[in-house]
Amino acid sequence: MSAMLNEEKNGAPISYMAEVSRATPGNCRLEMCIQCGTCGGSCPSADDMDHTPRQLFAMIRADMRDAVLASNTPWHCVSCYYCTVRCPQEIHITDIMYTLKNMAIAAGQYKKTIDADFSESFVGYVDEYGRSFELGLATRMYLRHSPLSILKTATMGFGMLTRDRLDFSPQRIKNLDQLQSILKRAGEIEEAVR
Amino acid sequence: MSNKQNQPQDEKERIGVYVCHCGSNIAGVVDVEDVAVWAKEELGDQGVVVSRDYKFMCSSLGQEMIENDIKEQGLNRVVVAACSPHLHEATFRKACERAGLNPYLSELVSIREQVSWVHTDKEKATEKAKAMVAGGVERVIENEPLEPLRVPIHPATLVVGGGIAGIQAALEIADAGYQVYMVEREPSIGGHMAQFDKTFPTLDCAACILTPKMVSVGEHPNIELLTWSEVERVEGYVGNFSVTVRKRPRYVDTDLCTGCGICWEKCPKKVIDEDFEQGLGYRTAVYTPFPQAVPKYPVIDTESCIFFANGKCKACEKLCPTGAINFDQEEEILLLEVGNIIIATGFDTFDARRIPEYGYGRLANVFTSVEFERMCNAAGPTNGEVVLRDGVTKPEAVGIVHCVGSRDRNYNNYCSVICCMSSLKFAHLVKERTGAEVYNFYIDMRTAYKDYDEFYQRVMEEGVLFVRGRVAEITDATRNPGEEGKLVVQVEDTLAGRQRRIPVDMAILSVGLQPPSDTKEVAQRFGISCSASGWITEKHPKLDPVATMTEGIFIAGAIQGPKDIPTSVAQGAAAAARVLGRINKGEMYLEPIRATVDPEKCSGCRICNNLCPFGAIIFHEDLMVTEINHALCQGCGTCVAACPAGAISGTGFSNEQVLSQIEGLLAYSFPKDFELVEMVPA
Amino acid sequence: MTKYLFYPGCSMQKNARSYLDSMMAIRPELDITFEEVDDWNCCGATEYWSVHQVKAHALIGRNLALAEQQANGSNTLVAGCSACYLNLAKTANYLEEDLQLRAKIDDALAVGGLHFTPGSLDIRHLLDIVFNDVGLEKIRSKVVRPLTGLRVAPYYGCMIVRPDRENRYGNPEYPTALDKLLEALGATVIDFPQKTHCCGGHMTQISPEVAYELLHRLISGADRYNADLIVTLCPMCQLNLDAYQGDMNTFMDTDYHMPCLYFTQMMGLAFGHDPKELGIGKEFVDAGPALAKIGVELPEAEERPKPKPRRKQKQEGLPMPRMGDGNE
Amino acid sequence: MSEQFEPVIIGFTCNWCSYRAADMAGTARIKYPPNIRLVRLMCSGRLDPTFVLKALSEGADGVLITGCHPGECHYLEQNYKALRRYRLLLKTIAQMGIEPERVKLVWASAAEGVQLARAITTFVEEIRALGPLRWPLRLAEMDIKETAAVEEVVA
Repeated sequence: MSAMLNEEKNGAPISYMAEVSRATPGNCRLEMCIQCGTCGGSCPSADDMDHTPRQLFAMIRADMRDAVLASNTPWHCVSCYYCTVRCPQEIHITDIMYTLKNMAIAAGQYKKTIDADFSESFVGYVDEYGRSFELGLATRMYLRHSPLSILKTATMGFGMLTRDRLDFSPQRIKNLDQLQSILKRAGEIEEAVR
Repeated sequence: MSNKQNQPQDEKERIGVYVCHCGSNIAGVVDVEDVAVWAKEELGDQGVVVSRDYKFMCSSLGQEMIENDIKEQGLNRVVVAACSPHLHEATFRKACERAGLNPYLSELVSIREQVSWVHTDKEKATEKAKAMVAGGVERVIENEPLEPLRVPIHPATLVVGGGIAGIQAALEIADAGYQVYMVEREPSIGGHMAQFDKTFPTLDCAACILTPKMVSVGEHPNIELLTWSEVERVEGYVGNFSVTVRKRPRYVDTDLCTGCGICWEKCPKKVIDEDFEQGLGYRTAVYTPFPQAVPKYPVIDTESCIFFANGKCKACEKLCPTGAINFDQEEEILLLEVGNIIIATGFDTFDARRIPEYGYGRLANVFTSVEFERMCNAAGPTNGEVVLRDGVTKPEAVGIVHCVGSRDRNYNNYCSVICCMSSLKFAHLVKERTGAEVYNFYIDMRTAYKDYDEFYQRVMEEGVLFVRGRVAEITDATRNPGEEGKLVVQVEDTLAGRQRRIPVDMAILSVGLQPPSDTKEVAQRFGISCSASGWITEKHPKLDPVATMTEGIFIAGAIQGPKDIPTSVAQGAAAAARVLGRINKGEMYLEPIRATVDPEKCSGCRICNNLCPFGAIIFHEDLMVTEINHALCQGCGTCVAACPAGAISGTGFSNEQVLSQIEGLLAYSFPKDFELVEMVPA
Repeated sequence: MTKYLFYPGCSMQKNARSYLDSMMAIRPELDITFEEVDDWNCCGATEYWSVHQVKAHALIGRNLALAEQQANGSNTLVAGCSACYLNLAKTANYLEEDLQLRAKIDDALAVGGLHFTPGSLDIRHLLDIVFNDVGLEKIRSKVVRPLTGLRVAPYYGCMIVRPDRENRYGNPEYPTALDKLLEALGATVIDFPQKTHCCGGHMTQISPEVAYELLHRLISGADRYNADLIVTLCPMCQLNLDAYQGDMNTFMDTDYHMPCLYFTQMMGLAFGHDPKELGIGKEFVDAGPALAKIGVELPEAEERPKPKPRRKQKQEGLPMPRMGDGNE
Repeated sequence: MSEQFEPVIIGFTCNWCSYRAADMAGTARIKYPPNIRLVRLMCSGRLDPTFVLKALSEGADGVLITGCHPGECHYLEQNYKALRRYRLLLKTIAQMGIEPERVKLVWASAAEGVQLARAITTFVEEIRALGPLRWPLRLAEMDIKETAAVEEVVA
């Protein structure tokens, strides 16, 4: 954080690390990484990542912007926060993963993938109804990304329905306009920062 | 403009100002000639009669220049604008003294550390230098002739802590022929080193090199050894401290006891030894922590002794051939007079239970480094066998985890210095005794000392495997048959960039070092301070590592910060050398910076009375006035600042001196404000 | 009778309805009531962060603002879903420490005529309320049908204990609140090493094979300790462990039948409630055989292979370290 | 001469920590603006509030008080006393119509040359932003007002 401010003072261009650091709410302490690998060691889905979180931070320091945004690492983050609580440098790793996803989406990376699409669709429903809509979401996901397993999904969905654990239609909150106006403003503010 | 009452009668100031170039160190940024000329012109009214600049004021020529001026021009005040008083104040005071001027009538203004080295703008730097010279001149006018305080040094020394650092210090002083009191909290001296088996990097046996020293402490005519004892209170100041020591009852008459050992062989009560054996082994209720203990006399632990529990047993008493057991023994309070104190209270190890993901206490075969030291020790609970918690099985794979509780903002945010090397030592010992596969998990390998990196190389050659990565967790949650019944060390191999799960039979946690839990209180007791991380603060991190800011109190060993045996020994000897210097001199001089109460002015309001942490302030009920004991006063000046009647004056830093310095610093800073003031019609 | 503000969250409305029902069912014994936050909206789960972080905070900010308005007397906001709890707590926390963010969210909420004062709400998870406010003593006193003989794996998952900024669970690696609660109900609690491991979260939706691996670790772990069932406190965890256990078995070529119930359901059973009333029976993995051990009869409960004897840990040899408060 | 306002600041230092920190900043050649002039005391506990008022009345635009970190005082606990006095002092100067921001207390151990330099730099900027204090002038003006008032009464 402080490192970032100094650079701004000297009018030097903001480093990629500072950019990520700034885009993350709170003081994420990204610049404090000692490359110990506690995050990569703790991560339950590390095996499926192109890079361990630690490697990603090294790449961020090295200004490898495109490589970072192209990495699947943030998208395999399951938000278990193990890395965050174990990090000896108290770096907010999970939050940084969210920031990288934001950036990847904004940069048009990962548009086609199920990971980003799932998040965006989820957000879409929330923006539209104020509540999430599991059936809609699930169906959309499988129709778009794995039509072959549609049958299996159907049975699963059926199971959910028979157990009365799934709504046919989305729930709507009462004061939807209020929520949407708030989100609209927040969106503008977020854009302004970029 | 300045208050003259304190200056020597019947003479007006004749002040000499000397501006140093310090080569280009000052002259490179400050226009020293200009400063010198300006001082003569602008500060003439203040009494500046001589003002010179010179290449190196601290050189003998520079000093002679001052001496001559004092003699020939009759200077009665001197201001030198050069470096920090902490470097050359003494130098220039001596110069004045040689010329017959009271050394305290000089001032050293730091235009190097505070101007030329920290500023770049020549014009502004010169302006500031002038202001500082002005401040110095105004201040020196208020300076009083003073005599340094002279204190005698009591030749006896107190050493607190009987670990290797304390032992070394005590022996150096005692061998030089002076009395030493050594106070140790445990039943025996030896400290942590006595628990170890081998010592890195040479692998010689710890006991073999330590016990001879312990013995010589035990039988040294000049060392009075007070084990099972603690320092309760410290009063006085450098040269003559009086120290109260509480000696807990051993329930063993040391005059009669021969240390034959029958009592602890026959004692029916066995308990887990949480201290020396780290909970891995057992001891009896009457015990000596280890066979080579010094002194050889046992202690009775009232916690576990059957007699103290229900008044029965007394087996030891019945069986003792010399009748040395004495259940009526009571604690003693001893009062020691010493001139200097060396604190060598060492370290505690980090409690591995605080990192549950490493499973210590939950997973049987996770051990701490100190437990492992005991396990390797031939006299230890397993007679030197490296085995699993079941006491029989030899491990086939062992993981050694570095930096446990160190370099971690959640625990101790510093490097514990010794763990890399001791972990390498463990790796070697495991290989040597079991031939097991050994993994060292490290963040950074820190082997920076003579022959240390060579040892690292050697251990590599022995086939120990190294994984660069901080261990994330040690778990019994296995995922495949290969992991069945093993401990799995989960870590990112940061050099391979992959998460690895390595099955082992035994994990050793190299726990970091931390200050003993009561260090804050100890520091308070001795009037010294701890750093943020809890270790005791040395006087200067590089140039004075064994002294503290408090005269007469020295430190040695790990209490100053994590360190290994060689460095602890070096510090013990260094501290001893400092003390011996003092003792040989027999007396020392202290800055005469003390507070004094003017009984005429004192209103007896007692506001100052509770301000002094050194108890130097005494209130005379009868006269209703406060007095300050110069022997106890340390010269902080807090009472001076507090006195509403201005009855307390602080030599060296009197109100007049400080206020005048402020005037001087500001008087020539900004013409603008003077104009403004003048604009106002009187 | 203590009153709490309550944020149900989307899951408890439908797929985790039985969590909500069982919670409501045991209110009398716990002597507490809940007032639902009016017109609450989705907390954004883990998805909203991934797309827009500031908007995510605003989304949650609205819930906090609504709750604050409603907070008369009780300023404690309770969530049953771990994700909801974490999100609410996280935003409240950041709004307190990051002034720039606070300004942004104030601005956004103002458009909707709302305002949230950081620090005005105490955000807690249902387990926290049950364990710390109600307390084990009271709970023990209400047990009429002890869960004796039932081997349960206490499963916390991630988001209730991490990041635990208020340090409510003492230690994010090895919490014990749920363990102690289940013991109080009479169950045999296994020392479940994966108690705070991840259930896969949304991975069941977007890359199942990753999720199946994580689920397998949990279920096989519980099975290795011969647990009869896993007890959880989060709708997402329950859904993954329960609804996807079949797919996991297929994918991993295993054959586990590890039922997964909510701790509120276990409490309800111990308090003598009727399984139906607690929403038991909506599971994909039949809890019948497990519950039969405590004399709870469910329709069409089938036989289940006898649990293998648990392997003993050697106790002789070198003494184990004393744990002291190290584990608190 | 640059157009921007150059404040003059008096800094009080403790002989055992912050003064040594200043030495260290020098030895390490860490740069900070020349607007500050340091006065050495044995301890922040020695700081008589009148020193601060004196500085301001002699034309200083701000005063920086520095001492050992809490718990690290060379005289055990005197810096806590300095802290208490500082709090009182802020109230007093506020009553005198001076912005409390003009007097600031910071801790700096003997090892914290960098931190001290940074603190000085920040403080200089803060005072620059506040603008000149010109207390001597204000005092003078007060005098006139008072005399005027007195004259009126007399008349």
